[in-house]
Amino acid sequence: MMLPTQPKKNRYKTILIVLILVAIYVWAFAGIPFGGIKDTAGSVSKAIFSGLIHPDWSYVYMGDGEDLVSLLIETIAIAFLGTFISAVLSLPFAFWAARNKKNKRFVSTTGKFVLTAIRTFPEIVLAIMFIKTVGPGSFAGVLAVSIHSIGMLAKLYSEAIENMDQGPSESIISAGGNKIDVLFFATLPQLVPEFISYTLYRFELAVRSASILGIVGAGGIGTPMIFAIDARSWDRVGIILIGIIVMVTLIDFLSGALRKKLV
Amino acid sequence: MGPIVDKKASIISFQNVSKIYPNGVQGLKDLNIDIKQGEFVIVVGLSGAGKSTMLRAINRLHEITSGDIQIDGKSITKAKGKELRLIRRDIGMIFQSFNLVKRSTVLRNVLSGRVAYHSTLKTMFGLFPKEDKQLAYEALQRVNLAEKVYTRADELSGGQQQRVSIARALTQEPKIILADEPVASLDPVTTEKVMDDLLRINHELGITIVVNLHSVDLARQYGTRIIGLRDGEVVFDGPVAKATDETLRGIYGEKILEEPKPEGVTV
Amino acid sequence: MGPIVDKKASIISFQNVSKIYPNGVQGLKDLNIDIKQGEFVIVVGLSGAGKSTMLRAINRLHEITSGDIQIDGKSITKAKGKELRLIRRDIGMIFQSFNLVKRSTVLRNVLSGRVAYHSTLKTMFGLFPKEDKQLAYEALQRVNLAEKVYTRADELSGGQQQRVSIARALTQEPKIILADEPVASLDPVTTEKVMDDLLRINHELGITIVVNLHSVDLARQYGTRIIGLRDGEVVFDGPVAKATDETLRGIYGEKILEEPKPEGVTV
Amino acid sequence: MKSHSSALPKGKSKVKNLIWAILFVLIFLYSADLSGVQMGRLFGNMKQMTVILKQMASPDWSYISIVIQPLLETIQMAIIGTTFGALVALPFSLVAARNIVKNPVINGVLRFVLNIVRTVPDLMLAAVFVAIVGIGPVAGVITLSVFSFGMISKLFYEAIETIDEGPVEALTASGANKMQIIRYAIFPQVSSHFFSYFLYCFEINVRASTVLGYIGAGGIGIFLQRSLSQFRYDRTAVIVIVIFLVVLVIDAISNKLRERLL
Amino acid sequence: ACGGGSDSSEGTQTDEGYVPKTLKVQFVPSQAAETLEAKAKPLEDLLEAELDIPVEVSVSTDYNTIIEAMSSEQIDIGFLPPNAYVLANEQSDAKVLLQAQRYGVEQPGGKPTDELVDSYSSMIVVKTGSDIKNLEDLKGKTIATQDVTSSAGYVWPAAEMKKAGVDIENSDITTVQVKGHDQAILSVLNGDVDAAFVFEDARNNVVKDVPDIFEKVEPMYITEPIPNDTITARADMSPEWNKKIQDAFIAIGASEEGRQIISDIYSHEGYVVSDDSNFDIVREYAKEVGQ
Ligand SMILES: Nc1ncnc2c1ncn2[C@@H]1O[C@H](COP(=O)(O)OP(=O)(O)OP(=O)(O)O)[C@@H](O)[C@H]1O
Ligand SMILES: Nc1ncnc2c1ncn2[C@@H]1O[C@H](COP(=O)(O)OP(=O)(O)OP(=O)(O)O)[C@@H](O)[C@H]1O
Ligand SMILES: [Mg+2]
Ligand SMILES: [Mg+2]
Repeated sequence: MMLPTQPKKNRYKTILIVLILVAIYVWAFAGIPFGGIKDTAGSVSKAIFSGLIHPDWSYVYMGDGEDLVSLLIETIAIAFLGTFISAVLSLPFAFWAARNKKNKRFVSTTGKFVLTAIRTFPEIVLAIMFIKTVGPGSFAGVLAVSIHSIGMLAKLYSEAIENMDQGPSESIISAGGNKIDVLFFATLPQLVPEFISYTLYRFELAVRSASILGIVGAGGIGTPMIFAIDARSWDRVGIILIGIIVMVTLIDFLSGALRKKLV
Repeated sequence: MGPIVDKKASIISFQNVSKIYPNGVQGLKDLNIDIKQGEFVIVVGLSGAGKSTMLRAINRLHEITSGDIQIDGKSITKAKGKELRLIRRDIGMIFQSFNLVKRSTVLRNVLSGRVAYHSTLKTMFGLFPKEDKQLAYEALQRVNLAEKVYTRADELSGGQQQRVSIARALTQEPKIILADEPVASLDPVTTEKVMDDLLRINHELGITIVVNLHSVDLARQYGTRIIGLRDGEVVFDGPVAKATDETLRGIYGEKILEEPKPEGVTV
Repeated sequence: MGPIVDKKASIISFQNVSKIYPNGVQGLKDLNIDIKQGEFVIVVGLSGAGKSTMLRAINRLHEITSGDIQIDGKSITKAKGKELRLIRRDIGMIFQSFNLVKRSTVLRNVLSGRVAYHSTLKTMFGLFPKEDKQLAYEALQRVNLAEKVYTRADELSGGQQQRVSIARALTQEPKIILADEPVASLDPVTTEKVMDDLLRINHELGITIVVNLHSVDLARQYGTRIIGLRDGEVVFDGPVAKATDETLRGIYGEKILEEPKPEGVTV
Repeated sequence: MKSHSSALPKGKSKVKNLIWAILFVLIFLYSADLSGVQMGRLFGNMKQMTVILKQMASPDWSYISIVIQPLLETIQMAIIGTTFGALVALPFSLVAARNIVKNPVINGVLRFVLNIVRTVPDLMLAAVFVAIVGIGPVAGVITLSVFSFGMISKLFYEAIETIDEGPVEALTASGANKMQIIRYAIFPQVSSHFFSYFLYCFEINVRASTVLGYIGAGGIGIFLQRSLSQFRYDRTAVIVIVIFLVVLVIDAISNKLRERLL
Repeated sequence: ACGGGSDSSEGTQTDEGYVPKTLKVQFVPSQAAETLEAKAKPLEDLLEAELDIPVEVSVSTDYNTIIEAMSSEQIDIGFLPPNAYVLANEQSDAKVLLQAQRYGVEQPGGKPTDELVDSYSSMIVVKTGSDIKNLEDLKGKTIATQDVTSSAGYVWPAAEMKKAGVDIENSDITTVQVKGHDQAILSVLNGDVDAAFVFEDARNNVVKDVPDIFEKVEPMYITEPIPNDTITARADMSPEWNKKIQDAFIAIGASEEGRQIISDIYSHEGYVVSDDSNFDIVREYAKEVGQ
């Protein structure tokens, strides 16, 4: 017996989609005027790199509480708090938005809609709103970071939920467990590694959301970095970068250990 | 001691139940089945006949398309919220694919069978009473897995995982046990042990048991009643004694049950 | 036609093979086994005895701790890169847990058994020759799944998934087939069909077959040789005829093989 | 069957977990203290929060005609930037994933490189690329590419590390080589992840307000900043709404594509 | 401002106005600064010494937030660029107390003079030897600007061009908005644009990266003076405290040690009392360019 061909309608739709994609790319490339390399490329990038490899070591520790080390610690504290709050707040949103058997399509669609709205709402406007409420400073930064992060975290969480093996949840349901039992005995244990990695990723983003923290006057490493870039003090930028890289690598290392412990 | 079968009480009752999967496959076709308390029912049928579908309809792990299923007189089809959960608490399930949380320990997996007995708050923090843990441990002993109690589920062999899943259902102390091929991955010794256990709790505690099985021998050995499914329809329903080779042929198609061995091999 | 057993060629050879899992569990203990080309070997043992571990050592899905395993005279333990892949291409495997890509179609899953026959470039674009597809389709027909060829693997029943996994191994056209409980989730009819198929390819093509089974009946019915494992050690190895109830008792422990039925049920 | 019910043996000591928990709480409290958390102020002053929202509630619809062009430009740059970034991210994340390349040195080095890439602030990338290719969309596209590359590769290699190993085994057993295993066992399992990271990143790039503005590449971000610096929240609202619509369209397309292609 | 009598840990409302118990100051970098430090502590210490109450200083990179925070009474004192002051005054009636002083700039050469002034200028730069010699020549050209609200990076040059009959909106001029005066200079150097609006003399920001920038890019036009950065108080601050704060800043600028600090960190050399009328010019120019 010969292999039957795959149902046709699939194929036409796929071709149509491919055509649309091609059209989109043609359009996108048409909008970008590609040019050559500039005369200044040499001297400016040389200046930048030489600044980066001759970092301003004196900035590392000055003892006035506004040096690299203190600011990095402050940054971590803000990011930690913001990420933690947002991770907790993201959980209900994620379950709201996840499309699975139990969730009606309408429910998850509204959930996704709300998340999209949160994501689209500019971080800076959130920051302004929180500054008006609690005044400038780290707290406003924490709030802005945590609310804004919900949009991303909950979306990633909800996709993890959608991709999850439903088996263990079924076993809890069949034992008469309610939604929360399912959450704690089937869903979370399965999703822990993914949630952790998204959360840590988000933590890292929060650490690096320098600009936004700078804007709200939240302290942290963001403001001096922006100033240094604006003033083209590449040696200062260099040392700040090294600081952040060391910090992010440490976080990565710790998170790896954490994952191993929990997974 | 014979099984305690109360002729009147019908503990599971299918009324015109049909199920069509979203992709159009007809899982169940107009089932009408009454299972009495204390029965030991074995469901047989070809792979894909709808056995798992039928079992999963009983505790409403998936919705049926039409009809009604009653558990102990209460419609599970219409039940909601707490009511539904209480009905389910009385139905233990052993899954074909085990459905363990691979990353959790064996004990935690088994204990999760008890969640419906406790307040959400308590279970959230994993605070199960000592007795529950002891219960779970005894169930593990029963399936010969006592020494793996703190092992992570993903470090177990296939049969060991199957047994964890059985222990979980036992720990739930249900009135009904649904078992989806509970012995598929087990060796004959453990198979007998498990089937004997099911039989014993059926006898001693009067727990109603519905088991999907592939082995006709086992079906004959343990069941009080056999239900044969084919393409989602009941093609046989009666006491084991009546399930002749003839009827089994009906269930499994034209193939003869005890076909002569293929050429060339002598045992 | 009887099985073509060339007495000299030893196609799989275990030499002092031991395997200890990272968590300290001893999976295999000093195995010395020679399997000749064309044999139909059945491995039996309690759940957790090390059957899967032994099978997975053959095609080096996991590393053994000590000893050497030779396939057709070549040490797979020492093979590397392309050499290793070519050895593996000749060994088809049917997994206890199916190991399908749930999101892919049945056809794709089956076809994936053929990748080692083609250049990387071709397979990257999913360009399998017509003959391969036909081969895959025939294998699906053989396991009675022709109509599910374009279904996604996660929409299949347990037994159906098992059969996809069998079709994949057949499509690979190997010299050896390793099967880890290939019929655990199958109904008797499909079980017979699958075992008959294995037997037929064993006879007609001389393919060596090593199967883990739980059913002693099946073992007796199909095997030419039985290997009994217990706690990672070989406790029996011989032709089926020699596998008396006594030896089986040795394999499965004190439990008697054909224990009297539990009280209360008559068949 | 004799049921010799012995008591449950003790499990591993929970002390370690307790220490972890305490540590966590301490860090939390320290952070809260350092950040000057004042819940009272947040709730006491709640109405200040609504001031801006109220102004945003009556959008200046006439502004749409002005922002449409920059929005389209942004989309064009985002499409190209994300695509390049994702294309480079693909091989990188495969090699960085510990379950594909089992050499800790290679994984480690690659991850370190990725860390650096992700750490470099986009402002600085912008400064470098402006020096190289001049101000304008090209510098913007390159900056977006680098950003997308860093983000997608990290998320992607972690997704790869959480796949079901079963199919990998199956392919290994049939003699497939690494590329074939990736293609047939890994990619089908993670393609939906890859896809959503791609789209998620695309979305971020569309929203990316600052970086394109730094380098004169135009785009909607400049208009967002302008509306804020002029306190025209009614215009901010319009920008938020058009971006929201674009994101909704992206979401819809992505869902359709996901159903179709996966 | 909400009526008198309310009491909080931060300050008290009296009939005279607001009396701070903790003074909250926010600093936003000047557009015209060449180097800045994102430091709050030094100013905090200086002010605490003068005022005898706790001072909290924060540094922000965007003046929108400072204005919003002042209007919601979260900030008492703000360091604002001139255009931002005008907006703050419009939004919440905030009052200018002082203006910062800096050294003037000498052309050609772009080096600082030793004269303290409370204003700065904007300039239009072109490539050395460019055929753009006057504002008329800018017609049909491409110009790099800052945000349209920026005084030096847009408003001043655009307004003066308009007065000279070159409407930046309708003279076939293409504007490219960039962030940062350094980027503007570089884009002229690279030939990406024909001219750029920058503060005088922004070339100093780039000289580290392109040492011969003074030879390659030259000012073509220098605008009228723009008032320097302000120190602005929230609207309801009591007159007594306004005075105290003015005195404190002036004292800091006058003391050797204080001046050194504000100079190093904020590029300020001293402070002079200012008046809202100094900023009418800002309003006028803004109107000129249609804002
Ligand atoms: N990944 C692993 N890590 C640690 N121990 C393991 C792992 N896989 C199996 N084991 C242990 O090794 C022993 C042998 O397991 P194996 O899977 O070979 O058993 P089996 O004979 O196939 O059993 P079954 O019939 O239940 O499938 C068991 O005790 C099991 O718990
Ligand atoms: N989620 C699903 N979506 C679509 N079709 C399904 C789904 N699950 C099962 N089916 C189909 O429904 C039919 C009955 O499946 P079911 O799982 O009940 O079979 P079964 O009798 O349990 O078989 P097995 O013995 O192989 O486990 C099969 O044809 C199967 O392909
Ligand atoms: Mg089934
Ligand atoms: Mg096994």
